[in-house]
Amino acid sequence: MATFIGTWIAAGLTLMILSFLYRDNPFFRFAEHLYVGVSNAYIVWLVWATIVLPDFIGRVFINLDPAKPWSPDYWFLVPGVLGLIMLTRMVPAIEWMSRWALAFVVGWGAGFVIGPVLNSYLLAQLYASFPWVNMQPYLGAPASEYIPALINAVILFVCVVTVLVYFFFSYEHKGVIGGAAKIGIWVLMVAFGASFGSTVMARVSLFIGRARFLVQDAEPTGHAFSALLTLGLLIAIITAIIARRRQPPAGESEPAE
Amino acid sequence: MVRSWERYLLYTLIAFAVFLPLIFPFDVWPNLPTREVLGVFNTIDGLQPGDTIVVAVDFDPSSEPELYPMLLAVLRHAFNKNLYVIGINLFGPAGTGLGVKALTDIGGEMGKVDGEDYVMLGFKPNLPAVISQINSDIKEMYRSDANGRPTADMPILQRTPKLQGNIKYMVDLAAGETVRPWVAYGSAPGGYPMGAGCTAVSFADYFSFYQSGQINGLMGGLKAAAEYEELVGKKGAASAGMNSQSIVHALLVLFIIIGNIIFFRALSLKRAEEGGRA
Amino acid sequence: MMFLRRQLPVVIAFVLGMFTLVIFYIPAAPMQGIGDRLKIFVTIIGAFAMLLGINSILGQHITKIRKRRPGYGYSWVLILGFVAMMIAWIPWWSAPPEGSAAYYPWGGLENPQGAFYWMFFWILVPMQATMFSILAFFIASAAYRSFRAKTLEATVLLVAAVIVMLGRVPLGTSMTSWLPDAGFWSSLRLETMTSWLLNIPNAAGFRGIVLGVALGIIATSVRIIFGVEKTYMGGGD
Amino acid sequence: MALFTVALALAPVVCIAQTGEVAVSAPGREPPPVTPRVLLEFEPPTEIKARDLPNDDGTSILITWRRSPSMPEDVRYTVYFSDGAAGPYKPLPFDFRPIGLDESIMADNLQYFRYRRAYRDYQFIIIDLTAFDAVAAGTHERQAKYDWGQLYFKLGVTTDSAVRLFDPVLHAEPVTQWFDWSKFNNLLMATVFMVVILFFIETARRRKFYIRRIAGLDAVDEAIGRATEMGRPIFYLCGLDPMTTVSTIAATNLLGHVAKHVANYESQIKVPCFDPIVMSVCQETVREAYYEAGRPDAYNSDNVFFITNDQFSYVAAVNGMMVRERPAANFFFGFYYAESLLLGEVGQSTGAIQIAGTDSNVQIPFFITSCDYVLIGEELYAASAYISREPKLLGSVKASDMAKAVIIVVLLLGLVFSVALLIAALNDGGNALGWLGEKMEYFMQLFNEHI
Repeated sequence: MATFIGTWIAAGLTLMILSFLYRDNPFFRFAEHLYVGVSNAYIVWLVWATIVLPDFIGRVFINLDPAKPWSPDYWFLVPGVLGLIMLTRMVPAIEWMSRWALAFVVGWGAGFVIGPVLNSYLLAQLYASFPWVNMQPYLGAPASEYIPALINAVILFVCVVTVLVYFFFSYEHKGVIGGAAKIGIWVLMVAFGASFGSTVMARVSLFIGRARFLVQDAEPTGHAFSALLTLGLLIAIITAIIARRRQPPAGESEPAE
Repeated sequence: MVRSWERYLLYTLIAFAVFLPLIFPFDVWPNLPTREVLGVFNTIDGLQPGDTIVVAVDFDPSSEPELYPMLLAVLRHAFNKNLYVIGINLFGPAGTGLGVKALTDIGGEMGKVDGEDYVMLGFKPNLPAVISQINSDIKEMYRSDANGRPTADMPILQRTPKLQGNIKYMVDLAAGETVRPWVAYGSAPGGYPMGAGCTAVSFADYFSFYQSGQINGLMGGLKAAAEYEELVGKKGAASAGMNSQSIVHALLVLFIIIGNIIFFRALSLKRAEEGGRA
Repeated sequence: MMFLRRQLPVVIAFVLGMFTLVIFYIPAAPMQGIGDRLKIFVTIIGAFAMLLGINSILGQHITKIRKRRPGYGYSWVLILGFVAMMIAWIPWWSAPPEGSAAYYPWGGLENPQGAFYWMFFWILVPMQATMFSILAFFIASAAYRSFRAKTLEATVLLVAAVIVMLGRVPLGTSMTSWLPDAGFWSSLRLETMTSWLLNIPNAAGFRGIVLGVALGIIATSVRIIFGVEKTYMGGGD
Repeated sequence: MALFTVALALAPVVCIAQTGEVAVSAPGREPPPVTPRVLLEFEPPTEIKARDLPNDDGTSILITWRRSPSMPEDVRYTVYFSDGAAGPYKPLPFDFRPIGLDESIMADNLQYFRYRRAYRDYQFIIIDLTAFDAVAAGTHERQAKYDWGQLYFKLGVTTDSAVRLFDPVLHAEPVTQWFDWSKFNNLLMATVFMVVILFFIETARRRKFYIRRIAGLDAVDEAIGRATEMGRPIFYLCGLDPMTTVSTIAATNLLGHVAKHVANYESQIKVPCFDPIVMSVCQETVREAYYEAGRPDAYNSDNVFFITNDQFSYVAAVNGMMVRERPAANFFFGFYYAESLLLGEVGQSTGAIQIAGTDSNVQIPFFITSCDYVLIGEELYAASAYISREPKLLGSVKASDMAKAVIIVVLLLGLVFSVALLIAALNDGGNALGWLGEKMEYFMQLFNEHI
């Protein structure tokens, strides 16, 4: 029974949100507000169950796993106090105290990122751009593999350097620097195009998943009804198009490029 | 300049392109298996009956369309080969339910018994700690499985008290950044080979792991799921989806081409006009 | 007073930042232990901050209802949704399942029979997935609208996107499957071109961005540690 | 068969092995009378040594040896241990995966070893001594803790059923290190860069640096002006990342200047936030901007508000507001995830001027297709410097440029060395250019994650 009701509620909410594709409407606004409310409550639970309870309360106040010996770790009162200080944001008179907690979090973050970022963003990436490093697996390979690999290694190198030149801010893009930056922007465009193309697949499969839910998984009444529902929706969309074609929208600015 | 009716036409066509192949399935275009997917398939195919593998259900419902068919295909393959399967979820609490559902469905279909042939371990936060712990003792970390049953005398966990040394393969179906920790804390110290499945978005990212051999197979997005289904010989949701996917992509390319033709015609008309004026 | 308001935060950020930076280079166990502990501290503080957000959104909508601003009915929906989910979190009508982790006294997602679980799977998840799936339409209209070969750069973007789009689906790859799968002509097969595009220019382009971004990240971190950057405290200097 | 091998080799059993050079690893089975020929004929590795594992917290030791020239199949290296120097030698009490004859090469693991070309012929095994303690704690029979000072090891080769151990007896005391030398290049770069940044920030206080014009930033003023004419609000989003990230800091930096312009033009700015901490920072930033513009009365704290910390409900809410309020301009600065396209497309369909700036690689394409101007990656950081002309930002941009110049020089040197090495390698494979070649390779290794 719970599943039956759930399926229909889910199908209804799905259609309500999809209706946004046509335009903003009361159904979408209902779903949107419900979504925000429910998700906030979910976040509260998530924070409680995965952070506050096991990491804070479970370390200082209560033994959560009675089978194991436990003693309170009072060091963890420090983040508790800082967390409360953070909440002084709600009281305008002592709002400035929250800066201590902020400074703690932000200072920690600043120190924490430097080492790993240098290692994995800078050093590792730099190292992997040297043609000699990229050619290691192909040393001694036959020419039919060696030559394409060599060309690829050189192209990779040139691409990295030109993109770096594009991100030079101290000089106007003129002359040699300008030329390199021009190549750099082309490389970036190829990268963005390729990335766009491969992401299309991910996004479309998400809609396929939703469509499958409407067409096939909406048990127990099964395919027939949901298919009807779907067709109804499509007809509604087409009608809407025709209706909009007939009467030019009044007072609404057409989306410009 | 795009008028709204063009936008709606595009939307409607996409909706049709997705819905119609799902309602009326067909099978025309072969989905050639790629080297990366074959890496996972061949490893599982080479295992002996009675071996144990781990399948990590590290995704939640938001990436279900891509990764759930992959999970089903891998499980079907494993149960077909009479392997024991340990499911685990370390991504988020919402993924456990999906793992339970998939294991129960496919396990039931193949006549496998929960607790004997497979088990689904629930979600635990703090991924690195959990991975290194179950590498040396599962039951210590998981007193109960995802269904709340005690693990103490579960036959599959008697046979496989820990991952290290006992399992022959591990597949991580990851929506997020779980492959890295599984490589670092699980497969590398535990000494078992590892494969990964991911969404099409992070597919390009994980190539670095595949090239370095830290994972021996990589499945990216719906296409890989469809390939795996085809390899297993039981087409399912992903293969059905690939038709829609193909048509939508082709439609999109067609629209781009048409858009460009219109654009250039308008441009040449404008030029001609300007030329006429001059 | 001025010290507490202005200087103390800077001092805290400097001490914390320097400490975490330095222990990256120290493998000894006591230092790593403190480092691990600090990581948990920060997540706990972040968890408290979540209350600020909840306070803001609820306050905003309660004001809306009180002042009867247009659309205040929807604010009721939001608040009722929040309250319902919070109530569902405490399933006093059903005991937690046998053997479930003992440290969750109430029913969240660990309790598959609970109302919270039901609301999560039948309300939150479908809406989340649908919002996500709308992307399919938007990505299509974005492609259609902006992929015009106006300039050389736009053409490059367009061509790369089209090749990868076709190279990743069976319909596309079957268009060039008549080409031989070895030798020179095989490099014109769509899947080969796709793989090359993703592996060489794509990787190089993003590598270039990442190198720059890494420098920017480090520069900002250094500014924070040395108290030059105070934006995070709100306001300018 | 191969699987059976693995199972045996990994069997977590402690058994008293036969003393002497040949021992059996299978429990409860008689030792085979004859050691397999492969093991007897195996040419022993040389230079077997044990020492403390460098750069660790003092819990592991390292065994290294020069590879044996013989490479029979199914034979792998393993390690046996003993509680005292005299023996008997037993298999390790915890799981240990024997390593293959061409695995675990020292030259491939630079986090432990300084790069030397000769290390291509050396192999190593790391033994984590805490694993002994874990075993002692886990089993009730042997409550005695292993004394790390009394642990002795021998390297051996193994097939599925038999083992042959080699002399000498290996022993090393683990030492806790207080500095990780493999991160020395990292530390050096961090320190130099830090000094350079602080230097340029100091210099920037005295004189302004030149920064090239960044396309898209001129459009910011234009967009604000347009909003004033149309009497519609401006939406400003700071991304989805917390306050600790650079992109969010850059976004709030820019917000200050945009808000000041907005206050001057008497337009309206709305900042829907994803993160509560970012929200409170934004509130203060906008308020201060209004004060500086001399219009504190116009500031309305309700215009900077939190929505939710859930990605898609945030987007649903922002999209709803965009469609209803039809902003004249949308600014998307900061770090975004999949929602970038939803924000950009819906904003585009309402006819707003849109300017985006993000360092989230994967999302840049979507902003490019849906926004009028996009600041790519680092341009976002530079943009705040360009607009504000603040010394701290100008100095950072200048320092980053310096670093990029150094990187390009390093890359070009690497290219020259690579070409030289590749040409030399065409003739004599592995040992290209001899001594000089090794120096060149070492130069490139300096920029590896570990040296």
